[in-house]
Amino acid sequence: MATKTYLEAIRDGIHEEMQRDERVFIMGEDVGAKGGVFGVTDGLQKEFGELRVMDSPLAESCIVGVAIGAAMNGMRPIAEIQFQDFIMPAVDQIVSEAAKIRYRSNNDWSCPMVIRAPFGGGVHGALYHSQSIEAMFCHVPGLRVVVPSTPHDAKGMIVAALRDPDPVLYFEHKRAYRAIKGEVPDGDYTVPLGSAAVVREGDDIAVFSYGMMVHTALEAAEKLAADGFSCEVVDLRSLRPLDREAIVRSASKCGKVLIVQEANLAVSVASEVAAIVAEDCFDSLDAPVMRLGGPEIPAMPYSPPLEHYYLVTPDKVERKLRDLAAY
Amino acid sequence: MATKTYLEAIRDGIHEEMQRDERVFIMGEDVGAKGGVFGVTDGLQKEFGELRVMDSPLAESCIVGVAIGAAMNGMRPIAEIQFQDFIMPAVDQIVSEAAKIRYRSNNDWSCPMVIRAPFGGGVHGALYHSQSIEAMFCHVPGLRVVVPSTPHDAKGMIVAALRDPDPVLYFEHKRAYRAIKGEVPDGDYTVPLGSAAVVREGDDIAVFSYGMMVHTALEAAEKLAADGFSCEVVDLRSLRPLDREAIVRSASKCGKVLIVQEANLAVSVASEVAAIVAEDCFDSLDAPVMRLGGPEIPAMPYSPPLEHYYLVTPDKVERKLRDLAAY
Amino acid sequence: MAVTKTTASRKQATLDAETLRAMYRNMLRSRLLDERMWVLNRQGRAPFWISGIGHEAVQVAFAMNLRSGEDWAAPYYRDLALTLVLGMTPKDQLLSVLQRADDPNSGGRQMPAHYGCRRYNIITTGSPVGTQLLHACGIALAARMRGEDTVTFTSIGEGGTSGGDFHEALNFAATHKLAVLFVVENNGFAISVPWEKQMPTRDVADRAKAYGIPGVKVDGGDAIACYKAAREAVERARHGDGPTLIEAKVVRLTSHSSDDDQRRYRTAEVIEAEKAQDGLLRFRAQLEELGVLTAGDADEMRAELLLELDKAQEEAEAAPLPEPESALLHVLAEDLR
Amino acid sequence: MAVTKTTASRKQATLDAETLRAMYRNMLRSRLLDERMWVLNRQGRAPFWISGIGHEAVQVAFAMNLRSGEDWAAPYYRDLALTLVLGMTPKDQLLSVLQRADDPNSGGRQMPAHYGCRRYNIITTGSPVGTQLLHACGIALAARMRGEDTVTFTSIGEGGTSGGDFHEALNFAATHKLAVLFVVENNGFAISVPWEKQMPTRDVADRAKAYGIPGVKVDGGDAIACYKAAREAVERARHGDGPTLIEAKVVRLTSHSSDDDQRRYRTAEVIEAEKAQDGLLRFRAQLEELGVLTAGDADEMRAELLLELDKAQEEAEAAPLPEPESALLHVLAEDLR
Ligand SMILES: Cc1ncc(C[n+]2csc(CCOP(=O)(O)OP(=O)(O)O)c2C)c(N)n1
Ligand SMILES: Cc1ncc(C[n+]2csc(CCOP(=O)(O)OP(=O)(O)O)c2C)c(N)n1
Ligand SMILES: [Mg+2]
Ligand SMILES: [Mg+2]
Repeated sequence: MATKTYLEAIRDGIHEEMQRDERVFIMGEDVGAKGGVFGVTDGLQKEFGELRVMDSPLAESCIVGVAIGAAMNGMRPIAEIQFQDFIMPAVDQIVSEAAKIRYRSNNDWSCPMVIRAPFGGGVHGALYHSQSIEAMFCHVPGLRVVVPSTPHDAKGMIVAALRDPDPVLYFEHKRAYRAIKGEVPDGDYTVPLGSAAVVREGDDIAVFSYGMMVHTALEAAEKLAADGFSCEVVDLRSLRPLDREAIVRSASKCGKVLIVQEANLAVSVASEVAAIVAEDCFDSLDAPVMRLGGPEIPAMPYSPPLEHYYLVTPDKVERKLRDLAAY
Repeated sequence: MATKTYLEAIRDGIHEEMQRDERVFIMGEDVGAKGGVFGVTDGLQKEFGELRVMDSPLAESCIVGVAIGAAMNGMRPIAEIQFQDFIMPAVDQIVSEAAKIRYRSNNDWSCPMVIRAPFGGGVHGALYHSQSIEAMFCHVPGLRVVVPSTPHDAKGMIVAALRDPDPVLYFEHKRAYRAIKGEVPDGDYTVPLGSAAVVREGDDIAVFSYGMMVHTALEAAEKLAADGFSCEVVDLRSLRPLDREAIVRSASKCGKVLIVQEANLAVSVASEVAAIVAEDCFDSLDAPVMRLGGPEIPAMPYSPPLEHYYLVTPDKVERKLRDLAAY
Repeated sequence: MAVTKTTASRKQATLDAETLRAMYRNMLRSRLLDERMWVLNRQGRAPFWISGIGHEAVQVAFAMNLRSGEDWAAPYYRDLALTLVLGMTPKDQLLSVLQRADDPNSGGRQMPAHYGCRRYNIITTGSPVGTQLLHACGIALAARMRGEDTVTFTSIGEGGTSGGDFHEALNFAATHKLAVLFVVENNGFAISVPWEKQMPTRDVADRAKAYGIPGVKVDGGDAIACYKAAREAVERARHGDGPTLIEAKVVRLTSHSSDDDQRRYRTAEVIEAEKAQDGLLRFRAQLEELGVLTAGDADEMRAELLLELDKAQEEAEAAPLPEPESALLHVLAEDLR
Repeated sequence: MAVTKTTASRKQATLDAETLRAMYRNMLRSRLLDERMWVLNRQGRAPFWISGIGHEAVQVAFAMNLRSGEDWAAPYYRDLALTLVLGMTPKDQLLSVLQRADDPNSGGRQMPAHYGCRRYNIITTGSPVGTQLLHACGIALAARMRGEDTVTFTSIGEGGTSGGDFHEALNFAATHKLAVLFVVENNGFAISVPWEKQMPTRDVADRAKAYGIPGVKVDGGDAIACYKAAREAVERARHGDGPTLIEAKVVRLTSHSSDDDQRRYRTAEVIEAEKAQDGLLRFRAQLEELGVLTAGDADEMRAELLLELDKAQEEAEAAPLPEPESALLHVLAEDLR
């Protein structure tokens, strides 16, 4: 076991899987000599060559569409989208094609591929390099959507995604890349897709979150612990499908629920978690379900006062938790 | 007042607004001589000419992107997408551009336009002519999303949409086109965007729905009335923004809530309505929130047994209502 | 790089009688099946049909130049004839049009004419126009990575060439010299929209110039010219010389689909006049003239094919519909619900 | 239809000294501001900058041929020089780079170089590459509907020409003969990806052939050639003869942006060699040779522009940041929250 950054863990997972499985290749803008705009694919082209680490044209529909074709012809492509914000031109290929290939062919064809993209803000990325728009894909049957929050999960889940027989959207929080470090086992392991993880046990309030916000939630939970309130923090990890059992278990146990995400709330992952709780935990709830997320504005602005206003900070989480505790 | 179909009401609204306002024009596939694949624009090209009722190339990004540019240069375009299923290639223009134009320019620019598309199933449309994917857009700040369910609202809301200063997605249920008839006032009127309507008053269960499903819910409510249970049926009409006050009012009054939609449930409009109820109606709830929607499959299949299996029918709604009534 | 026009005469010599007869038979087989689909639709037994009538020659030409099960196809909805030559059967397609569980394309989940069959490397196709062109590039890229000499056929109508994926696919295939055959079946209409409202130049083959690849224009009603154009393009791709854009000028001898009525946007005279361009009739006349086919041969062929078709229809009609709950299957491999 | 090459010599005669000096001044003004942005970035006062250094000539050429406030522009992020000629000021752009509330482009909401200003008909631009080309078509269509003779400028890098919107826009503009000027600033790189991996032909101007419109290739380091190419294309558009695709071969004399380090993917020699192609240096030498500008004139101009710049920076730095809660404003007209 070594301590690694979130970014290194992703790279390690890709690297090892490319060594193990010749079918794995990467395609995306600047993934080659530059190693990606964040450095995730740094060094891979040197090792695996220009075909397996391919700089694509600036055309996201092309990146995903070509990956789909290659997947149908036996490969295991990684389609890298430079920023989640720029996945939009590929939505048709993702939602109309990748998500429906197994179903529409009645299981004759499948589409095993991974689409990676960095998301999230707090890095002076402004309106188009800060978004969290995973909710749009979490509605779509036929897709898996995952977001690791630790280096351990980042590696285990990228490997699991590459071995999964269906299309997986793997979103990486760009602030986590270098800020989050942790123990990463050497060698081969996977973290199952579709399962949440309790990252802190507690009895009073269940906090559901994903991505960078898990760390924010943990920070806030720590503060409440000092005052004798114990929060159970659940890292959703898989956003489609959600781990319904894990959600119901922690919500029922605690009786109070806070959902924290960076994205705006309307019709989002937080909505679905709240709905699951409202459906399945009626008898155990001691307080209204609460949600905390970004404001209902088109995206995170650039200027520091505006960007900071947007962000879900440990303070804001703490305030919500205290409201809930006091209920 | 005359009795008209839902389709005629939409056409009337467009027709009258085109007569009143020279800036309004329509662009889309087959909107001209053919009058659209369902006949919504029938006769309009003859009256307004080829520029104001323009057959576009088969390119949805083009249709929406051109409309955005025209809107910025003073026009009031209607971009018609032939089926909601085919809106995907235009998602970048809708989500990255139209939705963010006012915000990103700090109110210097705006994008007053309407994107119309038929949605929904039960017409042998199979996987790509039956979808209900409005949820993807309901997450996106900067957009309005509306779905009328009656001819009265269809006309009043298309006119309101055309006079709204921001981009409006106006989704039409294709089964309603000819199946739903109703009174439509002559001449000029609007139905405000952003407001829900109580279409049946009741005290026991609040049923929230939109589009064709409002009629399905009403049918089921009628059956329960025979047994002495009174359902309040709320037509959401505006899916972004949701009319939070109306939702809370009816849910609090009844204490029991069923949400009915044709779309699959995960991360959908139904999720958000459930979340609002879970947040704001904790003290008045007498039962778990219930949701009824399409199954979590990529889309509605073609073969009749499969299509029928997908559909949310009055029977299914009735069963859910009885479960809730018995709780 | 120039747009080349291939004429029938130049290549007649190179096709033997057997090939010519097989070609005719393939076209006729598709036509008869296609006509049967319309009958089923008009009888109310098939809610939808979208036809390949008038488009057969170029499809048959390409399919006969592919190695079935080894080469790949990413077709579009008018490619009935192509699927039959590659190995699918009239019964397969009747199962689809009748929405039966055993439909190999989709198990009755998709509309008919949404072709797909792994056995013959025909990828699954959906309704969104144009997406398949990029899949074809990915397929060819995978073949390149494994060092295979397979080629990938993909097709689209001229209307579809206005969409972004057309451009992204040609750009990518040309940049990487991939073994993709881009076939545009240009019938002059996208449903009701005539070509003049879709694109600035009459010839889709011109679009090849943007990518520095050969753009070939061929009369899609001239079966022999189609065959030769297909053979050349397939050879070029197989030998590593990259993609070709082939435009076949075809006629859509029906309405867009069973839901459309073309009399709303075309005059009766124009519709009538196009019938004279029917490639099947022209090919038959040509073969009779060449002495490759007698009127008797042709009638016999037709009778034999009708027999096959009747039997296929009988079997398809007897096949079961899907079970309702099977709608939940195959969302993901693990059948998550 | 052919790709035409315009050379400087042919059109020198047609430009008067005043125009030439104005052109030089416009280029220099943009260059000095651009260099200042880099300084602010390196000083840690501007988190991000993306430069137009090396691209100025073609931008200035087009802007000088537009009627500011009447014609339209849908630019991209390297078009600093264009915005200045159209009427925006160094202070405007400094307000943006310093994220101030009064930034006219976006009120500090967007990264710098996301230009937009209604007063000068410069539409708001976001980050997604390529979308603006379709907006330009819509703007031109609206002008056509109202019978106006305005033209619309739009620009993009060569990398952006691989995307679907490029194709859809050229196809639409050409089909309807819209008054749009499509300017591609080809610097040979999309961030780190060289043109050979983006596209199959060296010249983006070739793409015009797919649409039957003029494709013009011009040396983007030759200011006079750019001016002439711009004037011709603008005249063509204004007279109803439709769109032109103009490719300016430019050099990106900086890394892609302040977040990039081009030494990761380009050798020091190549980077050094490109400096010789700097259009600003070449233009100055040319003007001195033509006797239009003396070394003294040039230095005076520089001093005067630096003065303007210092004052602008001072004012911009004194301007307030936005109020935090103002982040909620202007989502919709009614400020729905
Ligand atoms: C992305 C998308 N938009 C719209 C449609 C609806 N549609 C189906 S076929 C068609 C016309 C296609 O015309 P063309 O490409 O010329 O092919 P043809 O039918 O003439 O062979 C349209 C608009 C679709 N299937 N996909
Ligand atoms: C749709 C989209 N994908 C990716 C990006 C990230 N990106 C920004 S600029 C750029 C390269 C652009 O290259 P080019 O078009 O040649 O313009 P240049 O910067 O060279 O002037 C990329 C990939 C983006 N902004 N938008
Ligand atoms: Mg066609
Ligand atoms: Mg470039």
